[in-house]
Amino acid sequence: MNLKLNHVAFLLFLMVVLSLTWASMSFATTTDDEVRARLILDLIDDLWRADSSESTVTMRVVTANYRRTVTMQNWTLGKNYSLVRIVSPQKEKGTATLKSGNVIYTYLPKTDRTIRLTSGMMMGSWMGSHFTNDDLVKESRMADDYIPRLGFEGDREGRSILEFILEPKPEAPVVWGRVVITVLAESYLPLVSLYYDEDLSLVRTVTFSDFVEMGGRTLPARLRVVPTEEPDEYTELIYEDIRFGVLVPESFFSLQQLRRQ
Amino acid sequence: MGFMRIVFIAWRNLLRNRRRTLITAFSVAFGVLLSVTFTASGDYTYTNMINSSATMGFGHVTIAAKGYNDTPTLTRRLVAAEELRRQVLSNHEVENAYVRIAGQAMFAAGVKSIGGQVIGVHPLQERPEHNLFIRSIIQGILPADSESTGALIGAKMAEKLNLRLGKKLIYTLTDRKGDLVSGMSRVSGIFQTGEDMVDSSVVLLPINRLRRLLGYDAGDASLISVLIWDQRGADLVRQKLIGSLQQTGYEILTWAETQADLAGLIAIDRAGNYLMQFLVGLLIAAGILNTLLMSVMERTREFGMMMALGMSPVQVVIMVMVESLMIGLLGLFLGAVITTPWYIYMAGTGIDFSSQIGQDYSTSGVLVDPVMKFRLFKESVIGILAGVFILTLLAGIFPAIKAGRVPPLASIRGI
Amino acid sequence: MENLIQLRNVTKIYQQGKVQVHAVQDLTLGLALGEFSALCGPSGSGKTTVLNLIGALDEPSQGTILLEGNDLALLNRTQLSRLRRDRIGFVFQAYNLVPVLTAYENAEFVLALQGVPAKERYDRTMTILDEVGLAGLANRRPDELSGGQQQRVAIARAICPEPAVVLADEPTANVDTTTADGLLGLMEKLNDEKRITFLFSTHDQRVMDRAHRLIRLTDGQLTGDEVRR
Amino acid sequence: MIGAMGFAGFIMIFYAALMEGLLHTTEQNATVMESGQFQVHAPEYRDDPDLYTMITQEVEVLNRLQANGYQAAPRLFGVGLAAAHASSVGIMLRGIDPDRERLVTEIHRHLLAGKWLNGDDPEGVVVGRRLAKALGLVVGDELVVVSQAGDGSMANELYRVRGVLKSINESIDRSGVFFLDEVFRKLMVLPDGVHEIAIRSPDDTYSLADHTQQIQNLVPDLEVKNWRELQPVVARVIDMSRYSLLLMLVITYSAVGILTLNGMLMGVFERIHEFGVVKALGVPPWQIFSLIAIESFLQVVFASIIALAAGIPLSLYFETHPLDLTGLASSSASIAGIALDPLWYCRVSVKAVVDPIVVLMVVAMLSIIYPATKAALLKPLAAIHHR
Repeated sequence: MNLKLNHVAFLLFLMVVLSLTWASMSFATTTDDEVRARLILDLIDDLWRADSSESTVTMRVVTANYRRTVTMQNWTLGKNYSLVRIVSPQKEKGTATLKSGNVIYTYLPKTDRTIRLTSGMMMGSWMGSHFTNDDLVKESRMADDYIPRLGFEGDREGRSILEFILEPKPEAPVVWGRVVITVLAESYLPLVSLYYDEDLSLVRTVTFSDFVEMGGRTLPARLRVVPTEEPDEYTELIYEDIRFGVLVPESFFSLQQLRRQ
Repeated sequence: MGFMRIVFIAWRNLLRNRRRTLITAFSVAFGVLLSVTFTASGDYTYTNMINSSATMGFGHVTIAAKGYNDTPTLTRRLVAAEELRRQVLSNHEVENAYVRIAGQAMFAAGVKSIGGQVIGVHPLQERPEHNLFIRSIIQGILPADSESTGALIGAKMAEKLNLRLGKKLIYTLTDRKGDLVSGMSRVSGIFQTGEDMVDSSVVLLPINRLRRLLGYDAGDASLISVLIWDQRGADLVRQKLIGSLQQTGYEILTWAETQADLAGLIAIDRAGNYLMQFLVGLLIAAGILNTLLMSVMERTREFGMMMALGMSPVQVVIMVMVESLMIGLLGLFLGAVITTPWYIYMAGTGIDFSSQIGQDYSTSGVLVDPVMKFRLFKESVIGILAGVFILTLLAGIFPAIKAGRVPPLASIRGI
Repeated sequence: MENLIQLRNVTKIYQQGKVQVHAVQDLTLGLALGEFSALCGPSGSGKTTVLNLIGALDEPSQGTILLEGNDLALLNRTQLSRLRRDRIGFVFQAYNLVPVLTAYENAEFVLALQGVPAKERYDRTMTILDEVGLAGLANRRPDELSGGQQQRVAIARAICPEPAVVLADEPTANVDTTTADGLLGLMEKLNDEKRITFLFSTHDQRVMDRAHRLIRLTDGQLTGDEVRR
Repeated sequence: MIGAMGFAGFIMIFYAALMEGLLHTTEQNATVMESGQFQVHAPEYRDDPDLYTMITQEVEVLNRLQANGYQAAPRLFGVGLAAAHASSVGIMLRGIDPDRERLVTEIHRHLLAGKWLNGDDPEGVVVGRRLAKALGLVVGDELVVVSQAGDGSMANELYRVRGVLKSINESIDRSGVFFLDEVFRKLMVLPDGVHEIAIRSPDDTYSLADHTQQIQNLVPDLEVKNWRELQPVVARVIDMSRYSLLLMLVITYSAVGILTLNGMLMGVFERIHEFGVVKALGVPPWQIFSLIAIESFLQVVFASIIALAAGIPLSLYFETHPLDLTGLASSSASIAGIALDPLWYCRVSVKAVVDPIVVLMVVAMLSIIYPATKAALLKPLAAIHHR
């Protein structure tokens, strides 16, 4: 039987996490609200991810059993390609994850092996963080799977905000019952996103902070995920550096490239 | 001297010491009872196990894509399975056949997830008697049709994933090309077989939705589960199907191959059963031998005299053998008399061990009811009859030869 | 008269433990058709041995035995068995009836062995039973018959197949005087009417008195051969 | 007569020893193959087998158990992924101490190919049968194991398949990968603690429950379970087999009883004539009765001696030279997911030897009551003429 496979490191959390939230929901449906919501979300998406990007990110994970800090480099091309390579700690240096369409590979330099992700590993923790591998894979489908609407528009805690509510489509294969995203009204920068299960209980919270200018844009440099069940634990992502529009060819996202140190 | 006369004298000899004959015959009868008890509980239990396991998805005979039995992945497809099924159904030994998709999948709800087995079925074709999971439904129903979003899941999985009727279940599997794909269903029913392993891993989904998700063509599947009227015919049906089916690229296996552990268990249990029966048979044969030997020694003079009168040793041997056989036949008859009520009771009511044993009772992952019941196959009956016959024959040989060796002289010198 | 039975220099030695017993020594004897003779002598004189040898139940250590001109030594077991069945009748001291068979069935036993058809068998057996005076007791078992009656059944059994010779080993040993007389009378009558040859072994004076020829044996040797009638 | 009874007794002893052996083997398979008779875990481990829910101060716990006569083997578990030949499968990593494990279970004897773990070969791992098949592994092949270590890092290491196990149980067959405990600790970054301690009791003198209690007293803060609690389904299968085998045994004993009765009846009745003569000589009825009783008793004693002389050596032979039924089970056989050893051993227990003899004696003595009484009360004349 399948085991609950934690811990296979993959990819490109960045892309996932971000696009989970700001995926460009590209196809058309009805209401004015929805149209507006999509427009705004598209803007946000553009803000984060141009046609291509290159970034350096530090991940800090705090759990009841360990704390760890990992620094990695990340490249993206469109929605289909991304590559993450660990820079430190030394022990894991060179470990890389490639996402190409629907297929995900992990390269393990220590054993010089490349492993392809299978369905049994989907719900495992990614890199010992609070993300699952499934989080990484699902992103491209977010656009197809949710219907956004504007839930609130106005002032909250002294800031003018917009709150979008994303409801899954009836037959969408997604685990969340609802996702609520709050953005600043004037800049569309994200503040917080809340993930609910089907019974509409809060399951995890992602907060965005440290708005700085990077790669020519203003972005939240810090992102923190807190599981509702373990409020003392979290995973934090800190952008050290990001550049957009870098020239990375499609061939960069290949198995050969994955193995290259 | 005609054979009938020898039989006649033998019969009279048996009547001479009725008590002894009767007691000996009774020990044979007891042997019959014992043999029936051993064999019939085996016949019942094995059939029950095999049929139960057959209704867990693979049938008595399985037609699957080549290599599927060794590595049951969804990348192995049985092309045009629906057409194959039609051909299979034209065999009169076949009770029914089901086209199914079966493979590994990851099931998730909320933040919880669990690995398991997905089985794609045609809800409208499935019949409870051929599908353990449908028989075991404790809540709700099987998905309405092969396009429905429903899912039938095990009670243990429902518990682990915190699912109720109507709740969303996400499943992720590897499609025909090996890519990861996900689908969504809503729980339409919950089953409970009593075995945790099954109840926490199996999910039944409508086959057409799975096909689309996996990129299968309309007639494709993983396997055809063939249910036959009598599980003993599995090998025969397999041979017949191999001979009659067109197309290639598939393998046909019997339950003994798809459920090798169960087949092994049954083979070993059966061997043990035979050994035990053999030992009891030896005992009974010893009893018959003892009786006959005693009666032969008593009659030494008589045999001598008969041979003095011109009866040949061979005729004497035959006479004693016939006596032995008659004891055997009488024993069989008495055996039938005492065994029939016992068998009728055991075939109908049986002995319920459930007070000694808890509820979630299973063997080799196949549920078995905790009632010891009987069932006797025709060949088992013939086996028992032949066994008793051979036994009495064997038991008779030594005393008979001893009788035949008596020198005619002994008679004249006697008393 | 040609000899029905011919014993030529017959010797029979038994090994009894470490001792060799000379049961019969160099016996030469002829027996003619229709004789009514008795072998007599004390216990251990070799009477029974001689009957056994003549009845093809035993083989001599030396010498030749001819029955109707056939050398018994040249016959195999099956042939001997057949010879006994067809040509020799036995009457034993202890009757030796088959206990599970009726008087009739005992009497027809040898006929049945010979494979005589049922109808003929019945006729012949019933005739003989009638002659021995047992017609009314045909359906009784041996244990329902008196000693004399049992011996009559035995005689009937012996003569039914019309043998060349009836060998009778101490036929009167187990019965009272009256019965013995009756039995001897019966056998005499059968000898007389049917020309059946009888050879007795006996130390019973009544038998010796009525025998037509007395052959005396002492320690396995012929010590007297006296023809009375 | 003596011969027949002796034979019956002999068969019964062999039969009983086979039965005992069967039950014992099944029980052994349930415990000795893998699980051990008892297991100790941290209290919540069994509900939620978390990598961090461990038994701490394991050295102290192990020593305490051993000081009280229990053999104890520490075990470590983790989940991960094994990859070989371009495919990968989810696995259960099992870290064990082969020296201690050997004293508790006999898994080291159930290898299909290759060798069991050895301290001299830290890179060698032993894998389950189906896992080997799924990954196409043979002895000597390389295997990459990937997991999340205790410190959250990516654990990955290259190993070499040292051995492939025979069928043990569903979980091990499909996903078990065995490591030396220190190798496991290094890979998984778990410097101390264990997840499980498997225990074997020194003897069978105490009941399972007593042992469980005794172990519980030794480790009051930990959860102690015996194999019946750990594997309730197997326990039930064994119970069920026990009941049905018992039924079979009763029926078999009855058959033997009838045979003995038969023999004794015949034996006495045949000698009624003789008893009549003795009685005519003036022996009183009670003496005749005792004579028969004593004679019969002596007969049974002789028969028992024959039975023991033949039955025990044969059973002992099959205790060390089992009937090998491997050929019958093409690949494997299992009960409730626990592999069945297709070797059928006899087990010469006191029960298996004494029960048949007792049955034989009781039946024999009961069965002479009627004929002996009859002989004792017979009128001398009738007896002499009896048949």
